[in-house]
Amino acid sequence: MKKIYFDNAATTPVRKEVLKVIMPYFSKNFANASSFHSMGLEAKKAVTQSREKIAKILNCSPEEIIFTGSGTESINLAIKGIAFKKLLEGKKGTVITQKTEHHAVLETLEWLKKFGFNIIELNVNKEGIVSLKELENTIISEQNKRNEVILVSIMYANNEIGTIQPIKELAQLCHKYKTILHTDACQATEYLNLDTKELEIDLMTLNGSKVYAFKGSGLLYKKKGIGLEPLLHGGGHEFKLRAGTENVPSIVGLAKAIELAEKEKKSENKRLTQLRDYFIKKMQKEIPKSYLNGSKTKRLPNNINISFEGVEGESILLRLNEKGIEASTGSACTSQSLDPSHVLIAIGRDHGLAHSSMRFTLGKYSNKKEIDYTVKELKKTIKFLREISPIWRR
Amino acid sequence: MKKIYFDNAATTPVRKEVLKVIMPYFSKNFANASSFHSMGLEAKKAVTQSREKIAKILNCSPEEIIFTGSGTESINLAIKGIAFKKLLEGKKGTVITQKTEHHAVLETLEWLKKFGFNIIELNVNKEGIVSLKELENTIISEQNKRNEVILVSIMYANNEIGTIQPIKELAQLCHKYKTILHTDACQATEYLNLDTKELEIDLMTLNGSKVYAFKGSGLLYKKKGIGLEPLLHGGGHEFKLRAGTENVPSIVGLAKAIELAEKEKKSENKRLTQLRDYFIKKMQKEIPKSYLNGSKTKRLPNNINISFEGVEGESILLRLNEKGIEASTGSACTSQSLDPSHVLIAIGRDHGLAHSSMRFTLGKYSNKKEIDYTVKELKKTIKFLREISPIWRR
Amino acid sequence: MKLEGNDWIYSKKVKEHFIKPKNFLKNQKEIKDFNGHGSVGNIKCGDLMEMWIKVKNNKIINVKWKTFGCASAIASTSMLSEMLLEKGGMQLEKALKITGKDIMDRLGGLPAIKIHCSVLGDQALRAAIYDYAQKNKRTELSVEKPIEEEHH
Amino acid sequence: MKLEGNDWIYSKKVKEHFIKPKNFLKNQKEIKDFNGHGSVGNIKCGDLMEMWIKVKNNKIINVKWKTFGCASAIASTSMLSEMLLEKGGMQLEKALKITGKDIMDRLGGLPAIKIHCSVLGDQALRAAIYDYAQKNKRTELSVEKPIEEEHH
Ligand SMILES: Cc1ncc(COP(=O)(O)O)c(C=O)c1O
Ligand SMILES: Cc1ncc(COP(=O)(O)O)c(C=O)c1O
Repeated sequence: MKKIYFDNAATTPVRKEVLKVIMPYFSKNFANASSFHSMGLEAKKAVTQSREKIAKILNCSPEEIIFTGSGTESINLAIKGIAFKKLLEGKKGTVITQKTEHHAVLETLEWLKKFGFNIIELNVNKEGIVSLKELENTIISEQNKRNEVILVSIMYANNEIGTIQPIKELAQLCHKYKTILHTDACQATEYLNLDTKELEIDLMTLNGSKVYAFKGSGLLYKKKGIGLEPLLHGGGHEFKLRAGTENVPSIVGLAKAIELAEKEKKSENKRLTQLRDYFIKKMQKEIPKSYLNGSKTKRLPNNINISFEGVEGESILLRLNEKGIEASTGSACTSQSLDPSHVLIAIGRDHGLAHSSMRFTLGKYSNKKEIDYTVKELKKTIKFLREISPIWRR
Repeated sequence: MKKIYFDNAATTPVRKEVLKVIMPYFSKNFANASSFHSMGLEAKKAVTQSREKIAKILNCSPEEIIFTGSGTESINLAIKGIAFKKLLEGKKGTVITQKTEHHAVLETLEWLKKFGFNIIELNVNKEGIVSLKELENTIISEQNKRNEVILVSIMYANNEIGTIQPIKELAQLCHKYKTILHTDACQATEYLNLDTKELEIDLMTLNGSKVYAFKGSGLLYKKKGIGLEPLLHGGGHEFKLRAGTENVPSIVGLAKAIELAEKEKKSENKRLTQLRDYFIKKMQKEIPKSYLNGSKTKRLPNNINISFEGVEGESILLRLNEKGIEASTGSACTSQSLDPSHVLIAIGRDHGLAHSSMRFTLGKYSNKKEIDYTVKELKKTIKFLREISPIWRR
Repeated sequence: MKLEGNDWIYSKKVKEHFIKPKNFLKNQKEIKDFNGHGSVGNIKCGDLMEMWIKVKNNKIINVKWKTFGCASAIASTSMLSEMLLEKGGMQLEKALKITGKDIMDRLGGLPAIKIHCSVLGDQALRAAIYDYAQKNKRTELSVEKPIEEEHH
Repeated sequence: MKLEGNDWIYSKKVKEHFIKPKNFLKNQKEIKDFNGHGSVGNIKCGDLMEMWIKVKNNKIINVKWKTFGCASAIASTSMLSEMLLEKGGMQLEKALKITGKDIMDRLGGLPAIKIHCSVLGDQALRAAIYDYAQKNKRTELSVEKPIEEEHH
């Protein structure tokens, strides 16, 4: 059975252009980029050139890019890097974030609480967007209490519902109050503007595994002048901010992927927005009592997240899976906890609809035919599951 | 020009058997191992099976293996994991290590000093081996001062001079005094016994980039019952000890590489020991005043580290490089600092000989012909450089 | 968790019952044919279950159910209904002894994080038997009042 | 650091002088032909340099050197010796003005971490001129006594 992969927000395949450029770095130009011989220098050059390529797209200087091993690592580096720096200066302070962040942000901050940091999670509206006013009030209130706001961390785009935050405005607000903004752009890389000057951003996390590059690749953009404690200590790699033998193929692949994404951004945005809206419209037309989660407009072009009243997400997921459709759910049943998605709860969904959500995330290889098939199968699936559901009353 | 690669301790190529098994995981079976659909479950299965394979070789249970992104990360996780756990319990304590450790250990510990931990670096003898007696005395002395020894970290085999430490005896000693031993086995994986039960080890770092697997792969063995704070917070991956999307190809490749290494360990040890001794003997016969650094017998089978009186390492390295021979030096000139290798200083080499060292590390694809050619070129190189050296008097 | 068959997280038996569940209530009108009804679960945890039983001569001779929940919840209710109807129906006393573990065993096991789901089936059954006992003054049946939980 | 040519960390010019150094002292017996000698450097840092100059009519008409050090140290001494001998030799006053930067410029630059090496060449030269000045009572030459450093 041919598979339909609608889980591109979870991870993407390595695209063939990327695979092609990295293949020589596995077994041929494999040397350690810190070695001093020709092969080492060649590896170093590959890293340097990759850094320069990405710097161009991010409109920053190459020294502002720290290659890491994943989105999670970049996030941990950014947040703990700032926090430990303060701690070692004998200070603590407040970090402000918001409720729909990825676990990598929320769990990191949860851990920092144990060290005495004060963590504030802002609410979001029904669309999943933070309020600039609330952020401003929170900063002012903290500063009035003489709590230094050492960092604000707000994601660029949400991984579950695709909501896009007003990053530039948030950054400007942070700067007005002399604090800094980190943004988790793991889901944004492929589709949104990454110009750090235009965004006025201070710290930004990118991730290879969502942009047709490698799992195990990522980077942190760090504006010049911002001080971080490293997360991985050892050799002096990455401007002494991230030790460890440079993962040359990963880095080369990440640069290539970001470059391709940038080139195709405009056309892919257009194509996917059309497909997305077609998907949503068709689904809502065919299946009654299906509710879009998140914003209609301030939304990643590849994200469809819908709750189907009366049926539970995992059961939808697994029945679609039998039809060759691979997607995701915000239901608790696929996680380790009994609680459904914290994101759906944060945007005000009741537990019933939170347990009833499905996420379809399109990608580079998605097309209309796949959507038509999916909606057809989904319709049958929802109908059947509603038949056996005790909370569905026709 | 055909290259002769004698820098296998810096990193190894990905071997073709490894590349073959991982290729399908890039673009075909690429799903997120935490996804719940068939492709996700298949990815999860690949991770699970890899874990089981490695557990068999390490003679441990699969739950005792934490996949990470590198040797450096595993080391940071082990050491900071223990230290932060203590810190959050309101305690500090002493960590004991030794002078020839990799920077990943030494820099991590240096950083922990800032949090109030007490770090003790044991001396080594001329061969680079720690003294069990000195370790015992140090532990007793710390315990008498009521300083809890929270961890001992001593490498299995040294990356510069190949010296092998008596890990089992060290572990037994640690246990006698109710403390635990972490060992950095990055260089040992390919050649030494990895049976955790036999070694009685508590924590052990392995690294893919030195065993013909991927850069960006590594693992930490953690004996059941030992508590660690995670280094990367986020999703509940790796038994909640290492968050981030599983790097499936890296993990599969690491398992394959460790499996192959285990199978070939005996024969490769024999073959390389012969080549190594042939190399050393020939070099010392052809080139006067060349001194082996490290132990003659307690030495990795692939490591040759020699100091050539009167000439500086970088200049040897670069002239050999012109002849297609890629090796490494302990000279300061290839590092960021002006000090030569801390390892050579630790074994008592004066600065002159410390600046005059070359490291040749053999590998799976090394042969006698390469050695013959290298010694021939080395002889010419040393002769020439001694001619222009102010400290070489015939 | 062990994987089996074509990469299903669940056993073959779970998959079978989940994909083609047995004895669920197809038509609301059928309800009148039953003399015991139970409803358990909690929408917060994402599992809700209703069960209808028809008791005759102290035997469960028919059973229908509805479930909102994950695959294992659906499969375990379906499995339970099959267990009850084997050999012409089960004695009430025996039915009261069915545990979550019994259902799970018949399903060929469940992943650890899923075990809570299978427990719902036997609870729904007990609630239905309690309802029957109440209505039919079968006070000798040692069955406790189920804990009421709110629905959606 | 910029890479150039076939992936050398150093410039082409550095490579040229490093692989085929010019004017180094081939035979210890030649020393007697020179009337100024300097020796600088520190084995702890891994760089040592000796320089011999032959001064005639206030001009350096011959120069030889020996160097223990990395490629840039060797190349910069070689480069310096060539600079001194251009156009039939350099006036002492002019030679005293040569800086590390001058040598580096002629080499086409050096990586940042290597710059300390190139500075040695001019120091060795100054030490040699000082030696010549002392022996020949040329007190009008403004050259300071070099700092003595121990050898291996
Ligand atoms: C928004 C967001 N942040 C962070 C991450 C973490 O990335 P990774 O799992 O590759 O470390 C992800 C993906 O899982 C994500 O979608
Ligand atoms: C002994 C030892 N420990 C740790 C490391 C660190 O490994 P990596 O650079 O792959 O993180 C290395 C290799 O560089 C090593 O040789």
